[in-house]
This record gives sequence, C-alpha cells and structure tokens, in this order.
Amino acid sequence: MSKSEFEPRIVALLCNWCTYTGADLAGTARMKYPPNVRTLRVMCSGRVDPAFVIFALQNGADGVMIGGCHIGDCHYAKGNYSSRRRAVILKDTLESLGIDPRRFRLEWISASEGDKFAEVIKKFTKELKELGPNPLNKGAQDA
Amino acid sequence: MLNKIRDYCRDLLESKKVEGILAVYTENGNYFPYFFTKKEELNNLCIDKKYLLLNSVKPLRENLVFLLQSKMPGKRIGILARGCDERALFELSKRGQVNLDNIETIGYSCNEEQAKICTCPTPYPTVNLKFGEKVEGVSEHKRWKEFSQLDIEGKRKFWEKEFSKCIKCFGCRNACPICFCKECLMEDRKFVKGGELPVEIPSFHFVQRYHHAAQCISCGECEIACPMDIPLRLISFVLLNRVKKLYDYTPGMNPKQECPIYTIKEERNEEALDELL
Amino acid sequence: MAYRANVLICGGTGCVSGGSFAVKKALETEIEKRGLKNEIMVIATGCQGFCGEGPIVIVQPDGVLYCKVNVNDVPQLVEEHLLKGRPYKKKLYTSPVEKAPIPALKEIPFFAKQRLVVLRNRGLIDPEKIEDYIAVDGFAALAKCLTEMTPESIINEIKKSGLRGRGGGGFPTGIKWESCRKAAIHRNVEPVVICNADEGDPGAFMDRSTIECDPCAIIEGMTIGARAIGAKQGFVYIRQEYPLARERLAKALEQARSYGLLGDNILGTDFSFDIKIVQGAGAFVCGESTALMASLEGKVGEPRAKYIHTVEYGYENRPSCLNNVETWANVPPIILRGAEWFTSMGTGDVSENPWGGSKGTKVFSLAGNVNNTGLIEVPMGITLREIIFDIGGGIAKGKKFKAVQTGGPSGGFLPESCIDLPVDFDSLLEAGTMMGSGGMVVADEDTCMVDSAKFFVSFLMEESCGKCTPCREGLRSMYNILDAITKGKGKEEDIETLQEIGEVMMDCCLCALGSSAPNPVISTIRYFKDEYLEHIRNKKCPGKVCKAMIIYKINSELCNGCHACTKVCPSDAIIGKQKELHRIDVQKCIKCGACIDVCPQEAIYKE
Amino acid sequence: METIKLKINGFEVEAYDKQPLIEVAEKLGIRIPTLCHNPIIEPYGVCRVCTVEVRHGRRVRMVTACNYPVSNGIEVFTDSERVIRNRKMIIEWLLGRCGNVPVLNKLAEEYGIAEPRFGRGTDNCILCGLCVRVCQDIVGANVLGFFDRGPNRYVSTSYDETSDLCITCGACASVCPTGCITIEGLQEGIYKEMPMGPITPIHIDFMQAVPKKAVIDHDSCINFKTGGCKVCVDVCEAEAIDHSMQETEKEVDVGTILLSTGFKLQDGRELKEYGYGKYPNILTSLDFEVLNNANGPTGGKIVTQDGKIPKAIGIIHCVGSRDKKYHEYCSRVCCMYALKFAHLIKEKIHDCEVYNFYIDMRCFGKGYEEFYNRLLREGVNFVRGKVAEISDATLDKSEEGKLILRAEDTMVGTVRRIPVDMVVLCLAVEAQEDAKSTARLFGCAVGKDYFVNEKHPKLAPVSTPSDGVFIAGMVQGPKDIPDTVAQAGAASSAILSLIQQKEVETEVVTAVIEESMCSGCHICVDLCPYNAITFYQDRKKSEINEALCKGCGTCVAACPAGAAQQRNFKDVQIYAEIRGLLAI
Repeated sequence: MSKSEFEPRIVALLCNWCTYTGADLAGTARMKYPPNVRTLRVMCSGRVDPAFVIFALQNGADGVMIGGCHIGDCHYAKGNYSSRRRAVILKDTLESLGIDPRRFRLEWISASEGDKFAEVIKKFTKELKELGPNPLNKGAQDA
Repeated sequence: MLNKIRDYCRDLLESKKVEGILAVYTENGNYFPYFFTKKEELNNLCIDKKYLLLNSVKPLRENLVFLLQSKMPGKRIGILARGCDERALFELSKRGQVNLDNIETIGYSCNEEQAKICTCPTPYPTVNLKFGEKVEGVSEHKRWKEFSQLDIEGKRKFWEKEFSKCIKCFGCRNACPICFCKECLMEDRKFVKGGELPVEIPSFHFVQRYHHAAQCISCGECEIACPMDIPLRLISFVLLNRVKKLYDYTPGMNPKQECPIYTIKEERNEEALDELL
Repeated sequence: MAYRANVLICGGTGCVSGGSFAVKKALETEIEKRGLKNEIMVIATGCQGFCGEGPIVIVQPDGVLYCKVNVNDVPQLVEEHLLKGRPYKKKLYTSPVEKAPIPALKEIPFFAKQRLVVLRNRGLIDPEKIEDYIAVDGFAALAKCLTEMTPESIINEIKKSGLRGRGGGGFPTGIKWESCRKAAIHRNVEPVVICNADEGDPGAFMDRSTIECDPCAIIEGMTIGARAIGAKQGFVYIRQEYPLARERLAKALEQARSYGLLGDNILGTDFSFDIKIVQGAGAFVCGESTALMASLEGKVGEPRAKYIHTVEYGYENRPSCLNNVETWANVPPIILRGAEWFTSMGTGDVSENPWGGSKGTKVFSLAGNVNNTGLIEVPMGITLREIIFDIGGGIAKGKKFKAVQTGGPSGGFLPESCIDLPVDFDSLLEAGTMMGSGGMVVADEDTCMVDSAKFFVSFLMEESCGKCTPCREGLRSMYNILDAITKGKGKEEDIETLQEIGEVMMDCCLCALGSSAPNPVISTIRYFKDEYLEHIRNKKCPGKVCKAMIIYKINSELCNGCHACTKVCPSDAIIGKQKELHRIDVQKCIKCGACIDVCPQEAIYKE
Repeated sequence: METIKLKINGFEVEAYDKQPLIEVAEKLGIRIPTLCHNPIIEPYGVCRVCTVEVRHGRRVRMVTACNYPVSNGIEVFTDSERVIRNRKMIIEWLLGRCGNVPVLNKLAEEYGIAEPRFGRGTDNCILCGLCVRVCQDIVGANVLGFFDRGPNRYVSTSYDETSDLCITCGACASVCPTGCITIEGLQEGIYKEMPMGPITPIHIDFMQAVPKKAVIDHDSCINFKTGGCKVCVDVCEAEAIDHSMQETEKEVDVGTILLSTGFKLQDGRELKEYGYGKYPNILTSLDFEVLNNANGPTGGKIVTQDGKIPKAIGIIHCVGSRDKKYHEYCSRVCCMYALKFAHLIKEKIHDCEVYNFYIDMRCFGKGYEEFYNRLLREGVNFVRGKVAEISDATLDKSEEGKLILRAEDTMVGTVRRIPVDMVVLCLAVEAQEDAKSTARLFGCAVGKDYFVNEKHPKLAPVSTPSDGVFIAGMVQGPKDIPDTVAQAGAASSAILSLIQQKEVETEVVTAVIEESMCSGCHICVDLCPYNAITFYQDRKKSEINEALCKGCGTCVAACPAGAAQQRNFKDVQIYAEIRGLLAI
C-alpha cells in the first residue's frame, strides 16, 4: 500500500455531552469530514483511561482522539480537567515509548461546534496520513 | 553510624517510645526485614544491605508496616528508613496504605556508592534525616545518553528490542512498593498473553509506567528486580521530570502534598497544559 | 518653728491684678533684709473680700489691715509694724464717714457685720496647702460622714439644716439629694455629683473667690454629697476665665488624692470617689443646669426641657446632683457643727417645711455706687440697708440711693421703699427680684432705670442661646422697645407691651434664663413706672443717662476757660478760646461725657 | 406600660404614663399647632407654639405639648385665654423674624393677627431646628448645626463652607416647614436622569415587578451611609423594614429548575456613530418605553430632555443586530416594537413626523404584516437603509438643537439627511453578561452568542442536557412575547410531567466499586466531583453512593486496580468496542 492510498483508522473517544453531540451536529448539519473516524461514546472525557488509548494504538488504530467539553463547561464539572492532566502525561509516555505523540489528541469540542468537529477530524486525518501507518500495527504494516 | 543508630534504637526501645523497630536483620550473610522489639537483637541490625521495607508482601499484597499496624493498632512503630523507604512511606500514606501518625521514622542517608547502584536522585530521607549526611544523588539514568539521542522511530526500535527480552515474570511489579493493587489489571490476557515469548505488544509496561508517572519514588527496585535488565526507569525519569515541571511535584517529598494527577480538588490555571496537547 | 507674726497678703484675683504678688515678693525681700526671716511668715491667702481697697495686707495676730498696699510702702510697713510694733498709719483703712483710720480688722464696718461660714477660712489659710485646711478642722466632717453617719442620716442632717441652693433657685438641697439618691437606687444607675462653678453674672465673683480662698471646702462638700447620694464620680464645671481658681482647685484635688481623701477607699473605708475638673467656654447659659450638663457631655451648651428632672436623668442620663460652689462649701460646717447651729442663722422656720425659710448665710458681691465694694458674707435676713449702708459704707460720692439690683442680670431692681426688706429667698421673690447667685448692684440717683433695664436685657439677649422663640425673639423685641424709649421714640402702649412680653416670656421660655430675663424690665416698670413715662411723654431722662434726651451745657459762671475740655472732646464740639467762656456745639456733641470728667471747675453739666 | 387618666379641655382621656401630651391630644382630635415638631424626630420644644396650660393640683404651668410627659390627674387646656395670648405673642415674634413664611402667615390668620406688633422680618428660617436635628439625629451626617447665639442664631454648615460630609440626602429640605432649604440642581437632576427619572432609596424596582414590593437601595439609603435615619422603620405600620437584613444565600431543595434569565439590551455606546450617551435625545428602545409609560417620569408624555414636544422622531432598526461588527443574528423583536412605537407616537403627537430606518421588515407573525400596512397608511415614513451617522452638525438656525440623521435610502438610491428631535435606537438583544457562568452552573452550554443551548432544537427545545433543568424565553435566544409565553408553557408542562410522575429516573451509568479488588488507595475519592465516594478507613475500601453518582466515570478511569467500574461503560465493554471499531 503506498502512502497516498493509506487511510488511517482513528478511534475517537467522545464525551457524551459535548463532542459526541457536536459530532452529531456535524452530521445533522451535513458537514463533510473524512470517514476515517470511528467514534466511541463515553459519558465524559474523564472516563477515558489512558490504557484505552494505549490499547487502541497497539491494536491497530493509527490515531486516537479524546473529545471533551471545553474547560469549565464539563457536564460533570471537572471531568475534563482530570482528562487534560492525564493526557499531558500520556503524551510523554507515548513519546518515550517511541510512538509519535501526534497520534494522540485531546480536543475540546462543544455541542454546538459541529463545524469544529469536522475541522478537527479533517486535520487529524491529514496529519495521520502524513505520519503513515502506526508502526505498532503489525498487521497494517504487513498488508 | 551503625553504632549510633543502634544506640538510638536502643534508647527508643528502652524508653518504650516505640513498640518495635522495623529494620533489616542480618545473620550469617543473610538479610531480611525484621521487627526489632528486644534491644539484644539490635546487634543484628544492619544498614548496609538494601532491602526496601515497604514493598508488598506476597501473596497478601500488603506492606509490612500496614501489617504491623493492623496487628497492633494505635501502637507506635519505628522504622529505620533510607530515602526510598521514607518516600515510599509518604506515597503509601497518601494512598491509605499506611498510617503515618503512629510511625517513628529513623532516617539515615545512603552513600554515593549505594546511590549509584540504585540510580537514586535523592539518596537520603528529605524529612526525617537523623543519621548521615545528604550526598549528591544520581539524576540521570545510566542509559539516558544512549536513549535520548534516538528519534521516535529509534525509540520504538529500542523498546522493541528491550521488551523482546521480557519474560513476563512480573518481577518489576512485585518489587514496586507503589504496586499494591489486590489484583493487577495488567495481568489481563489482553495486555499480557500467556505462554508466548517474546511479548507481542508491550502494553503492560506502557500502562505500568503511566500509572506510576506521578507516584514513582525512584527506588530502583524494578530495575534491580528485572532479570532481563530492561531499563524500565528511563520512562519514569521522563515522566517524573514532566510532573515536576508542570506541578512542582516530586513523589515522596512531602506527605501533605497531593498527587496532581489524582486530584481535581484545586483548580489551577492550567491553560498552559493545552499547549502541550 | 514658731513665727512671731504672719503677714497675710490677699491672693484673690482683684488684689493680684493690683500687684499683690509683687508686694509679697517685696515683703519677703524686705523681711529677709531685716533679718526677720525666722520670725515673720508671709502667706498668700484667698480673697479677703475687701476688693475695693486692694491689695490687702493683714498682719496677724495683731489683726491689723492695710489697704491699697504697693511695693513702695513695703519698707516702711515692715519698719513700722514688724520692727517697731506700731501700725503703719498711712495705709490703714479710713472710714469714709468718720474719716479716721481704723487699724483693727474687726472694727472695720465692712467686716464687722459679716458672718463667715462659706468664707470661714478666707485670709486664714494658704489655699494651695491642704495641710492648712486640715489644720482648721478640714475633712473632719467627711471623716464623720464616713465613720459615724449613714447616707440617710447625712441627707437628714442637710434637710434639717434647711440649706437651700445658693445658685439662685433656692431649691432645698436635702430634698434634691434625697430624690437623686432615690432615683439612683430605683433605676440602679450610678449617680454623679456636679459642682456648678460656671459663674456668669457680670460683676459677681462669689464662687471664684470661694474656690480661690478655700478649694478644699468644695472638695469636702462634694465628697460628703457623693457619699450621701452614692456617687463615685464628681465634676466641677468651671469657666475657662477663672484660671487661678482652676489651678488652685486642681492643686487641691491632687493633694487630696495623695492624702487618700479622694480616689479609691477614702480614709480607708470602702467609699471611693473622685472629682474631675471640666472647663466651660464662658457661655452664660451654661450656668443653667441642663445646658451645663449638655456642655459636660461635650454637646452644645443649650438647655433642654426640664419636665424630667436632672436628678433623675441628667448627665449622660444618669441621676445627677448639681449644686453650686457656695452650696457645696456650706455642707462641711453643717455636718461638723450640726443643723441646729445652721438654723440659728437666718429667717423662717424650716423644721416642718424646707421651703419655710432661709437659713444660714449668703455671700454677695457688693458692687455699684457704694463706698465699699467687695465680697461679703452675711446671715440670711439681714436688711438691704445694713448691707448697703453699714457694710457697703453708703453711697459713693455722697449721692442718693436710688435702687439696688439683686440676683444678677436677670434679677430685679428694688427701690428705696424696699430698703428695709430682709434679704432672704422668699422676700426677694415677693418683691419682684430674686436671690440669684448673689450679685448685688447698688444704683445711685444718677442711674436711669430704663437704661439699666436696657443694659441687662441687651446682656441677656447676647447671652441667650437662641434656642427657644420667646427668649430669642422676646428679648430682642424687648430690647428694641427699650431702645426706642431711651431714644425718645417710645409710645405709651409700649409699657403695656413690655409687660405682656415679660409675662409671656415667664410663661413660655424653655429655661430659667429666659423666664427670669424680663425681671429687670418688669421690676423697673413696677417701681419706676414714672421714669418710663417721663422718657415717653416728656422725652426726659431723670438720671440724665439716655443720650438722646440730654444735652451737655457749660455753666458760664463756673467756666474759667481752662481749655481742658476742648483737649479731650473727641468730636471737637467745644468751642471757645483759652481763658474765655466755652460753649458746646449741640450738633457735634456725641455726649460721651469726657469733658465732665476733666473739668476742674465742674462747670459742665447735663440737662 | 402604666396607663393613667388625664383631662384635656374637660375631656377625660387615657394615656400611658409619660406619653407626650401632643400624642394624647391628637388621639382626642385636638390639634395643637406646632412648628418644630415632627413625629419622626425627638421633640425639641423650641418654637413654643404648642404651649398649653397644665394644672396639677393647685400648680398651673405653661408647658410645651410636644415634649411634656403626661401624668395622672393633670388637667390640660389647649386654648385657654392665657394659652391663646402666649401663642399669639409667639407667632408675632416669629413673624418679626420671618414675615413671609406661608406656614406662619397661615397660623397668624388663624389667630387673627393682622399686623404683628414687632413688624415683619425678611428671614425665611424660623430656627425650628428640624433640619439640624434630622441631619444629626436621623441621618447622622452632622452637616448642619446652629451657629452664633441669641437673635443672631442661624443654621449653617461648619465655617459656613460647603460641607463634604453632606450626602445630599435632602432630608433637611423635606422636613423644613418653611421651605427655605432648597437643593440646588435638584429639579435639573430630574431631567438629567431622565427618562428613568430620579429613584429614591426605597422604590419598587420596576412597574411590573413581581412581587410588587418596595426594596431599599443599599447604595443610596442613608442608613447604610451613616447608620442613622431609619425613618421608614418608624413610619411603616406593618413593621416590615429591617435594615439589618443581610444578603443571604439560601439553599432551596428543588427537583426541577426553569432558567429564564432573560436578556439585556446592547450598550448603545458601543456604536459610536450613533452618539448614544453623547446627545441627550437619543434613547434606547427601553428608555422610550419608560418615557412613554403612563407611570413614567413624564406621565406618558413624549417630550425631549428640555421638555419640548418633538416634531420629528427617527427610529432605527437593527442597531447592533444583523451586523457583522456586533451580532449576526436578528433580534426578532425590533421590527414589531419599532412599528408599535411609530404608531404610539403618531397617536400621541399627530403632527410628528416618524421615520423608520430599516434593512428589511420582518413582520413574520399573525397579523404583523397587516399592522405594517396600517402604519404605511398612517403616514409613517419608512426609509430602507441603515443610518450611517447621527450628529448635531446643523446647517442653519432652524435646525438648532436637532439631531441630523444621514442614511442611504436604497429605494431612491440617494443619501438622505433628515433632522429630527429625537432618535430611538432599536438595539440588539443580548444574552445576559453572566449567561455563560449561569449556564455552567446548571450544566448547560451556551452557543457562540451566549444564548443557552437547548438539548435538541427540534426534539427537546425546552430541555437542557441537565435533567430537570429547563429553559424558556430570551435566555435561549431572541424571541418575542408570544413565543416566550409558548416556550414557557411548554417548559412548565415538561416540569409538571416530571413532578406528576413523583419518581425520577436515576442515572443508569453510575459507577460501582468491586470491594474485593479495592486496595483502598482512595484515588477515586479525591477525583469525584460529586463527593459520591466515601472511603472507609477501617475496611480500607471505598464505596460509591449511587444516588449521588452522576456517572462521569472519572474514578473508573483512574482506578489503578480496575475495582471501580461504570455500568454500561465497563472497561471490558470499552475494550470490546475498541476492538470492534478496529475490526480485530
């Protein structure tokens, strides 16, 4: 598979109240964004255990994104704060383990930001395409 | 120093200030943790052998201090502590694993040689130093130079090679004082498949390192325990630096300071974090 | 060390301004020069009362009084009296009647008829030494009160004595104390005692003299009063214009405290009391009890309605017992010598009714056109004649007596027909004047009653606080009418209007200042209505005072053209050449009277 | 209190001991004249006009009724001959000082004083002291005092200089019986604050306030400045006033909440070209509403600041709305109220020219277009085009004092210059300033214009993401009254249906802790934003209160041992999902 043909797989762990709704809005508003994203709804970005990210990356995802409410807007008051603190450490962990930290993103997308969701996915897909397949994904490499 | 410590411990025991003192016992070249309650036994007390007193006792997965404390509730227990012992004590007390109130810490510092063996950045108790002098620690991992020059791909390759040595003995986990969970999540088959070598994907190591990001007390036990010499603490050094930089937090330094990753009680201005994402 | 003789120099304000301190210094120097230092003691005393003749020097035990002593007299006086043992004749008092020098103090009529109770220690003790006061039985009465008497028995004794307030109202002191004590007990509030030393009547200086010559008597009196009422705190409200009195009182307080006669546990008993001096700013109205208390509290010194008495709600709404200086000074002798001794002086019978008479003595400041002006203390019931003619030595310059005004500016005038009136609270009130705090001004035939009334009204108008309408506007309207009358613009109905104003003011004014203010006018109309009518109808002033109604003339027979008058005339109204008959230009004359005073021939007269 | 009996003018009356005589007399309907007495101020007893005769046994006294405390058995005569004589004299005296004071002249007339004996003075102050006392005792500002003595007494400020202690409360002027105290610029001030008019410290917030009750403005109330006054306390018969009341935070337990925090009008000063706040006769639509209100400062008369009736009025639509510089959205209500204003102006001032400047008319509702057509017939001028600038750049004398509007008339294709007397700006409606924080408080989100987002624009238009929290009105977005009422109705019925059910569904996705796996590290306790987790030291275990748990799962993510799990979002489920997503 040549690089230009590479279609990255993105796992998006989205907060129920903001980003998931935002993604919904992007859909109902018929906004265009790449089909590379596979969304997974959690109640809050704070629910995302970094192990999920690591697990996804090691099981074939080329990129993982966590989507949460803007800081201060968390439906659960503070979930996104703890999510953010974890994400920073996770990035470092990934980097020191030899995984490009750009494969992981934490984005604040509110329920009304369908356009932002589409935009972020577009950007993320483009970036991942440039990065190429996840080297941990042996299957993809083999294919 | 040893004699001074023995005298001190004798005084403590004689004055009944403590019920007993947890320290390392040596006899005939063997050494093991021991709860000294009689002053005569103090002749067997040793300080030159490293034995982290606070890692979990298998298979109870409880540390010695906790066990002692639950045996004799309300009684004061002495512990002869190196820097790493004290840090472990503090971290465990934050996590409810020991009760600091009833512990008399008799701290003593390690010498430079010992620090080098453990790659210890702070080879002395920061709060309860009673014996010995603070010596300069080792703040860089012995393989840091080699590792830091690698690019992302190089790092990946580096780890691929290192982890391929792993024999899934869980020694690193067992030796770790911070690993006190009753059941380890990482034993799950999805992270560590049984019966196969080498490790196909090193999720276990990833997650363990991440879990200890803001809790690792730099005792070096994991690397000492690892039979395959995997430089596990390379990652910990990176993460600890990050935590120190972001929150001015070093695990085990202050029993009052809460772990920034595990609390959201205080809302700080963390807009700067966004830039790191 | 015993001294052969004491030389007492009056240290009252009158004599001090006459140079008595300089005399004292000269005496001391002189005595030392003559080597008499160990034999003669020089003492400055309080006011001797004979202020018209000051500075006064008395030599005891000889009892010889010298008048108008100045520094130049000192060497001779020492030489004559202290060395040679004979009175120094030049400075002895000379009676204006007999024209012969009287050396003995006791024989001088001014002193002979006086009876000293309040001023008992005047001229005897050094007011700046509490030891002197103690030496003359001072604080014995207090000791008696603290050891032998209960508060009730003190009040009883005062009630029995019939002592009435000497500040003017004549309210029985015992009753006041009793109601104050009752109010304090009833309300369970600590009462205060206050000494009113805000003497504001023009020409009156009884209180000042009393404090200056015997400050400890007031302290003792107040302490006894405090003991009777149950007060722990006392105030002396003294006007700022009395620096000497204030200073002596402060000194006495300090000394009393150091002797344990003030402060905590007085004389070792559980009774504690202290006195604070508070300075007034010299407003006349602050002598009024409510205004005084307002001023004491730091507010504007204005009176309030007294429907609720100050003995119940006074200073800081505490029961307050306010008496004037003289009343307080009366207390120790009454306690010490008993009510019976006190009731032996004075008029009426107070055994049943405390209002039944006037007991004890009264201090007056005798002023005006009498020969002997000064401070006198006389028994109640003495007649005006005795005071004016015996003590006062008669009318000055041989003029005729016309009227006497008692009770300060708001007192009334009494004519000659009342000259035999006994001086006590009730007789005076009946005659249309009042006792007041003891001012007594004698007027001779050259006095215009309308003008005098106008003078007092104008004084009161200026001193009125202006708070209530009748006092503020009534006095103004009264003044305007009197002014018109003295200027020859009076109308006959003015007299009636004045009377009506007076009656309304007496009815409606807020405080005693206002309600007694019409007294000078009402009493002059009562006794000297003719003089008013003369002013109104004939535009004549019988006393030749009202400038608008007189003209100055020169008797052509007497004038010798000495030119003395032309030199002093401020308006160049006197025309005439030297050694020629002078003439006064009526248009230019401002009727200042300067020419009369200088004319050696007494050729100038008023018409 | 002890009751006593006394007689007034022969009538027996009961009173309590030491009650002021004037009060007792008033009870009998006997009027005693007084000049220095005001029931709110402690009696002073200085004018002495209230002098009456009191007999107690044989003792006869003249006393002032205002402060005389009655006692048992006294007999009072309020108009005996002596009283009348005294009173007349006092009035004459006062006339001698102040001959032209109406209140005195009235009294003089009453007592038959034609020509006072002491003349007629020209002063205005009768020295009753009411102003001084109100300032000292009631207001506590201690600005006024008496100066000098006797007839020279006068009321002034310290050293006769303007006092910086004065809080211009006007209390002195209000108690002055002669009206000789005036406050400079007070009348002017009314116009200055127009059209809202001056507001007293005690006022009803606005005409339609519910409940319609008076409030005290902390900033202007004298009591909060000096600690004095409290006159309102004395006069309030219901004893409803309590200055010691503090702002308190009340916790009210409710099951549902309806957010209807409304809107705010854009600040007109943001649009510099329109000169709001610079020229006096430029009003916002709300200003105009107040001016036009029959309860307003002018009683509903439409007048300019200097009190003149305007000859021409310009109404500008879409000020700040539909404008990329400010708000892109349409404020929805302006067109219709602007038409209403035009109609009302025409109704009140027939010959007034009304100009409506609009982008396009949005008369979307039932009967709205018809109303527009009616106005066209009424002779209201409609100019299609935005006003570029409002200025006072007049060309000649006839335009003096007018505002000049410059606008492009896109219908005609020219730039027009229209002088008017008054301009009404139909400013944009905005979300409240604190809309964002309010929304956050209730777990809702706001859109980019800060209006609160509904849960779903079509399916749940009155609900919010937070269960039990509903929205209605402008908080959700610009809407007119009928729409607001409709939305409020919908929201209330949604709330009612929740209440009717009597049971609420709790969160299903709560977290639970598997005790056997819990190692007691209490990481979860510190992370829980709802304090739903309790750590039991004795057992070294944590436990989740499911009623408090909202199911965010933060604790689950942090639990190192995997002891905490979220229902429906268990780790295994998520891992399975991830696997599914990645098709492995």
